[in-house]
Amino acid sequence: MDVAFGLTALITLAGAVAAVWLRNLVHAVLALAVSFAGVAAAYLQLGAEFLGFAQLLIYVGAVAILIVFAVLVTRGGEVPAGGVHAARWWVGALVALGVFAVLGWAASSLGDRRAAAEWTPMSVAELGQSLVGRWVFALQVLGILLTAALIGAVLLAWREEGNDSGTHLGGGES
Amino acid sequence: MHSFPWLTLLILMPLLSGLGVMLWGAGRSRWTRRIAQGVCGLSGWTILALTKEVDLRSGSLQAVERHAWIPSLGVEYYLGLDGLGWVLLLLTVVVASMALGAAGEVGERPHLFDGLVLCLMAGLFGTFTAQNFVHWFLFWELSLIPAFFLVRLWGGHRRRVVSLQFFLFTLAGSIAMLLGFLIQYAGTGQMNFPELAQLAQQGRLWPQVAEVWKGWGWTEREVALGVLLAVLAGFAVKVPMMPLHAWLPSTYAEASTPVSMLLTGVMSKMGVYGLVRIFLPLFQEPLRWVWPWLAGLALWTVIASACAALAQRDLKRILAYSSVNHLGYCLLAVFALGAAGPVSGSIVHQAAALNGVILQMFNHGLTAATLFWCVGWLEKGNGGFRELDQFGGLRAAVPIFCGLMGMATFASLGLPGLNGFIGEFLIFLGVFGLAPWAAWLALPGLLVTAVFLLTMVQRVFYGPMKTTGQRWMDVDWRERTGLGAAVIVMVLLGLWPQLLLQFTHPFVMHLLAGLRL
Amino acid sequence: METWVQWMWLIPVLPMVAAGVSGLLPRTARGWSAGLSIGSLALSFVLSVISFAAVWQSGGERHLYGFRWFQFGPGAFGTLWLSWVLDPLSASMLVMVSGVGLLIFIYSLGYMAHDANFTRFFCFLSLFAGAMLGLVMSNSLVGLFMCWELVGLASYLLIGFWFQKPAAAAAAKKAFITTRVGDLVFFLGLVWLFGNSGTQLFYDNGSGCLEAATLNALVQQKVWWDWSLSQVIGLLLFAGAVGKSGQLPLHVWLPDAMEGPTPVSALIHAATMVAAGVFLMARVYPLLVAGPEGVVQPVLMVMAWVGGLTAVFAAAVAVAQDDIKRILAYSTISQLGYMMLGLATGGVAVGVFHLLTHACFKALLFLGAGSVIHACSEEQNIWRLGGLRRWMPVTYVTYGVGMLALTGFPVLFSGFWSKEAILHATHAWPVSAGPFWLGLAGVFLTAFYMTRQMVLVFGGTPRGNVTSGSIHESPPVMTVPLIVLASLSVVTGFVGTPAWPWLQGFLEGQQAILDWSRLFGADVWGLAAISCAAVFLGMGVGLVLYRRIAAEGVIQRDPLEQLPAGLCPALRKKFWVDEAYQHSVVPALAWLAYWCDRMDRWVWAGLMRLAACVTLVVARLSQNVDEAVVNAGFDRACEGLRLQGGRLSLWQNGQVQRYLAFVGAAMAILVSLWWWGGNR
Amino acid sequence: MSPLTGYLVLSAALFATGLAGVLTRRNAIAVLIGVELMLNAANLNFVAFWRYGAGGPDAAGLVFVLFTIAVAAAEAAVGLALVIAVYRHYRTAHVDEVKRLRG
Repeated sequence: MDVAFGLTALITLAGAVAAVWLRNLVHAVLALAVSFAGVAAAYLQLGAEFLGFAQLLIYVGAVAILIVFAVLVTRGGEVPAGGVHAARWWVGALVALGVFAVLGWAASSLGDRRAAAEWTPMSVAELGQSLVGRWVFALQVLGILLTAALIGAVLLAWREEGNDSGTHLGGGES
Repeated sequence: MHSFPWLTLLILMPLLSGLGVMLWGAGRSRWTRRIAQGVCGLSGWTILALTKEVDLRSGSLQAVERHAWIPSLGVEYYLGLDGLGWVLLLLTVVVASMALGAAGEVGERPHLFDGLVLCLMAGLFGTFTAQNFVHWFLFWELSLIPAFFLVRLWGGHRRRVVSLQFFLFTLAGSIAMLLGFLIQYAGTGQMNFPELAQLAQQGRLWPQVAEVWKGWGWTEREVALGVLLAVLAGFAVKVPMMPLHAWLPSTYAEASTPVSMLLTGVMSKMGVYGLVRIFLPLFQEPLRWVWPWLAGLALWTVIASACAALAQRDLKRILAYSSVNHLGYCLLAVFALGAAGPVSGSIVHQAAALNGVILQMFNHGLTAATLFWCVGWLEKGNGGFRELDQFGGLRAAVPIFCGLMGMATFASLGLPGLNGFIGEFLIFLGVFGLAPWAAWLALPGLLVTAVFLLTMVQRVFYGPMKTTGQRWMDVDWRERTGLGAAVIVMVLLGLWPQLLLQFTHPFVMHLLAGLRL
Repeated sequence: METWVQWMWLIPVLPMVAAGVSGLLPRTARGWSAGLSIGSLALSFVLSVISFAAVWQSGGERHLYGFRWFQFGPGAFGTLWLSWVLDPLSASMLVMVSGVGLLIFIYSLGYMAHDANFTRFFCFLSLFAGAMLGLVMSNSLVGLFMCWELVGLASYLLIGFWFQKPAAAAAAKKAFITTRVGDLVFFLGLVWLFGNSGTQLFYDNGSGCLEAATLNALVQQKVWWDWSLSQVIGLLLFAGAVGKSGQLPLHVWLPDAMEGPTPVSALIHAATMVAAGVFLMARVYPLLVAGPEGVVQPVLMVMAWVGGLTAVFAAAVAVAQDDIKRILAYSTISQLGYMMLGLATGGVAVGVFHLLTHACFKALLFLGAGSVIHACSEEQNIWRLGGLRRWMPVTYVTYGVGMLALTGFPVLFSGFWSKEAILHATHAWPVSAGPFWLGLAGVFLTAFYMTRQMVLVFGGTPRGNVTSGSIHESPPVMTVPLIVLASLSVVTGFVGTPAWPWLQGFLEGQQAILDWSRLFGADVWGLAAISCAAVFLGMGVGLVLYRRIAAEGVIQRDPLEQLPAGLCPALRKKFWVDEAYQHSVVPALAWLAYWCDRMDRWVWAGLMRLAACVTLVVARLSQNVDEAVVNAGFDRACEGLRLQGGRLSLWQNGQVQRYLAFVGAAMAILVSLWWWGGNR
Repeated sequence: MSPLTGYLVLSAALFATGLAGVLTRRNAIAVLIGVELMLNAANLNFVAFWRYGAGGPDAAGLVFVLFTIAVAAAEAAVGLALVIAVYRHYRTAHVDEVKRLRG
């Protein structure tokens, strides 16, 4: 338990809480980006360098920006009249607290049965080999998934253009 | 055993047609009445045809239908017919058809009335043929329900209270009887009357029953007497025996005429039937211990009801008490059978008493129903009044009616040559042989009966005509046929009692052979 | 002979059928009804005469015929036989009943000619005749009892024939109920006899209840004190006879029965029905005398005393009556007492001889009285009549014959011989001399009241509002029966004189020998002289007292009122017997009825009401418990459940977040549970 | 507190925070933010277990995280597209006003 981990954890949690708590969505997204960065730092500490950089690139670089755009499109930056939180926000908070209690209790009671003994760091090459070797099938599926998601996202955002009163959304009619 | 199910047919016919008439008969009263009468006729034909089909003269159960029902509880579907049942079946049909004939004045919901009468008939048919307690009890109670509604829906203005009285009284008696039988069942595990009678004859019934209660410190005698009282209560209410008769006068008076006919004509016979069919064979032993007390109650019934009838002013109440009086003789005869030990009694006296009881049942049913019809007719003609003082001199206005009612009255009074005499003669012959003191003490009852019946005749028919504003019209063809047929049967049975005795006598001998008196 | 007995049932059945048919005829069919009744009775009469001849031919043999009526028990005892008997007793009674009946039927044609219910009258008369004929020829006690009751019914119907009159209605009811008192005791005797001996046939070729074997068995059984069973049963049967034959103390109905039409009084309440009791006693006589030889049985003593007292009592009452029919009614009671006396002391022959002669002259007297009443526009009070001999000669003469027969005027008249026989028997009675003196007193009183009546009705001049102009002799249809009866009243006496006791011999099954010497025996005339003296004394006193009054033509006070010490009111009021009943039995019954009714209305119905109240209270209580405790708890639970359900349902609001919250919470709980459970 | 426990607790806290965001925020985008946080918490777990748990040389934990990141990117794209579509349809991006799921 060193100072570095404490700092990382603090940044990460603070960003997360701020992202959840802040009223202005744009601010919240920025806080989220901070939190992502904290997580990336934790990866680096854990010895997964590639993952840490990937995290920074994808999350802080891509996802956060994407969200900012979405906020701007939906005019989510303005604070609404009814508040940002749901009427019974405390229920959600309570449940979250409960979940945290359970998970924390589980984690703390786990103990460390294996300390970081014969741990050898892994290079990016090894990672790539295992990706195209052992996990190649999963990688293919992921590719298809990404393609499908891309097409789906485009279709969703685009088909509504000429049809404002459409009821394509969900199966709520039944 | 596997012959044609006559008795089931006989029960189902009125039951189904009755339910059908109640369900679909609304607004078709002409048809429902015809259906009801048709079913009556068909049942009557069936009953008469049974005399050819089965050998009633053998005395044992005939046309038996027996199927397991709830074997673990000893409940069976057990039907059988003998002379006693046959006579009462016939009586049921006769009285029911008379009641339907007299029911012309049932104004509202006539289809319901017809249906209820049919259902009552089915219940009575079942009661008079079932040989298993549960099976029998089912019909015993089944007949109560239509009777309750018949009293409640048609009749005088107090009918609601009165019908409830009637229902609760009878129900209380039935419950007592049920308890008695359950106690018996607990000891024997047997519900069939013939088997129980056999046990009783072998003297094993009461020891078996008492075995169950030994732990409570009760002797056989106490248990037997307790059961006797419980079962007797069920029958005594129905007959009724004093002091369990309090429901009767007001019920008979408040019920409408056809319903009174059914009540006194058939339903009161259920009690006596039970006494002969169930009480005597099963309680032959305990009866010997208590018969003087029971005979005393019967005597009280005979005398007090006759005297009470003398004090009545309402014609229907007079007849109601007269009914109690007449059935009191039946009670007396049944209880007197307990007096017969091997020394004092002779089988002829017992046979006479029992034959007399059965004849008296039929005769009283016929006569009382006729008289109630007559009184209903008088009430209708007199604008709904039936006080004794409101009549007078009717013989001048309605001679045919007076002739018919007079015959019925004298039949009720026990005049020889009419049906009432034979039954009373046989009962007195039997009772005198078995318990002379009881016959002596019952004699004034006969006298007072004559007094109140003749007073009624005198007030209604004799003397100067009392004008109440009505114009009296003599009986129409329908009433003439109905009453006339009843009177003809009275004369016929008075002159030729063998008609019924040929069936009842073998039954009586069979019953007596099974009694260890 | 044997085949003839089989057909004897026609004798009672013919009139019965006639009654049934005319009962169904419409009211206008007068001719049909009368013709049918008279025709059938005439046929019965002919058949009766043939039977009589047949039994005479065979020398008094007894012939039986019976059939099985119904079976009510095992064996011979359990079979009820009905049977009829042709013997001298039944044959002579048959002839008498059908003969007298026929005459009265014919007489009624005239008497009832103007009545609206003419057809009914003949229906009832035929019913009566049939029942009475059945009664006398019955060989079974049950059959006899049945006919006995039917006779009572016919009497009831005929007394109440003029039903609009309340008095007639009351009299009819009184007659039926009073006789029923006796009948029921009779019924008990019948049941006892039948139950004990196993047979109710009188004669049954050695096993009947009047034959030696059964009688011996009955005599052997002692019941009360020293009385044998046969005596007790005899006493019970006698009670029936007391009711029917109007003996003390059940005689009260008979005078009232005069409310019926006069032919009815003649037929039923003089000649035939009331004699049924006497006949019954004659029929069961073997039972009454059964016992040790030479001992007078107690029943006979009772009979003798009751008969004797009745004879005197009724005669005394008759003395002070004013109604012509009422006098005759009391006279009937008195004569019935004589018959009983004769039966008890002298045997069947003596009693039945008087029965037969009395039937003739009492019918004659009643029909004569009816003729008078008919002629004098329904006037029955003898003080308002008078002098009728001038306008109604036939009635006068025939009535006179009847009166002389009744008083027992010597030699020529039947009543003399039959009454002499009774007095002789009484005199010879070993037990007590009392009945003899009672009989003699009766003779004197009879002579007196008949003279009084005769003188006041026919002698002197008319009194009251009966004017001479309207009085007329009755039509031949009425007078011819009178003449026939008058001649019979004379003739019947000669078949039973001491010189030629044919009837007695016939009844007892012996050959009668004509022996004039017996007529002049000292014992005969010694006694006859005394009774003749009594007769003459009575007539003389009557003549002396009433002759002058009758001649005066004005209604006067009865000289009897000068009798000492309130005797006259006592006589007039019939010794207050009716009043005694009115103040004892009737209120007692009414009281009993009242209390039985009260018991019912208040005690039993009250108990019922009490039970109802208790039930109601319990019901209300349990209702409250139900509503306040059980129901309320349940309701509240339901309400709470519903409320919570409503609240819960709010959670299902369609918001994904809410669902997610559930999932989260559930997961947390599950995991903790699992963890917790796994760690144990 | 061992290092593994520390990372696990951090992951749990991150997850709970994300969950709280998902459950309490009205805006769909904010909800999406919460979801992203929860995903990251899961990823953190994978890596922590890879480093301190039964990892081994096959680098399964890392590969899983890579996949998850990829899927999360796709999810974010599709989710945001949905949010935009919902916004167009309902003129709101508040999830508590979208109640079509209610029966």
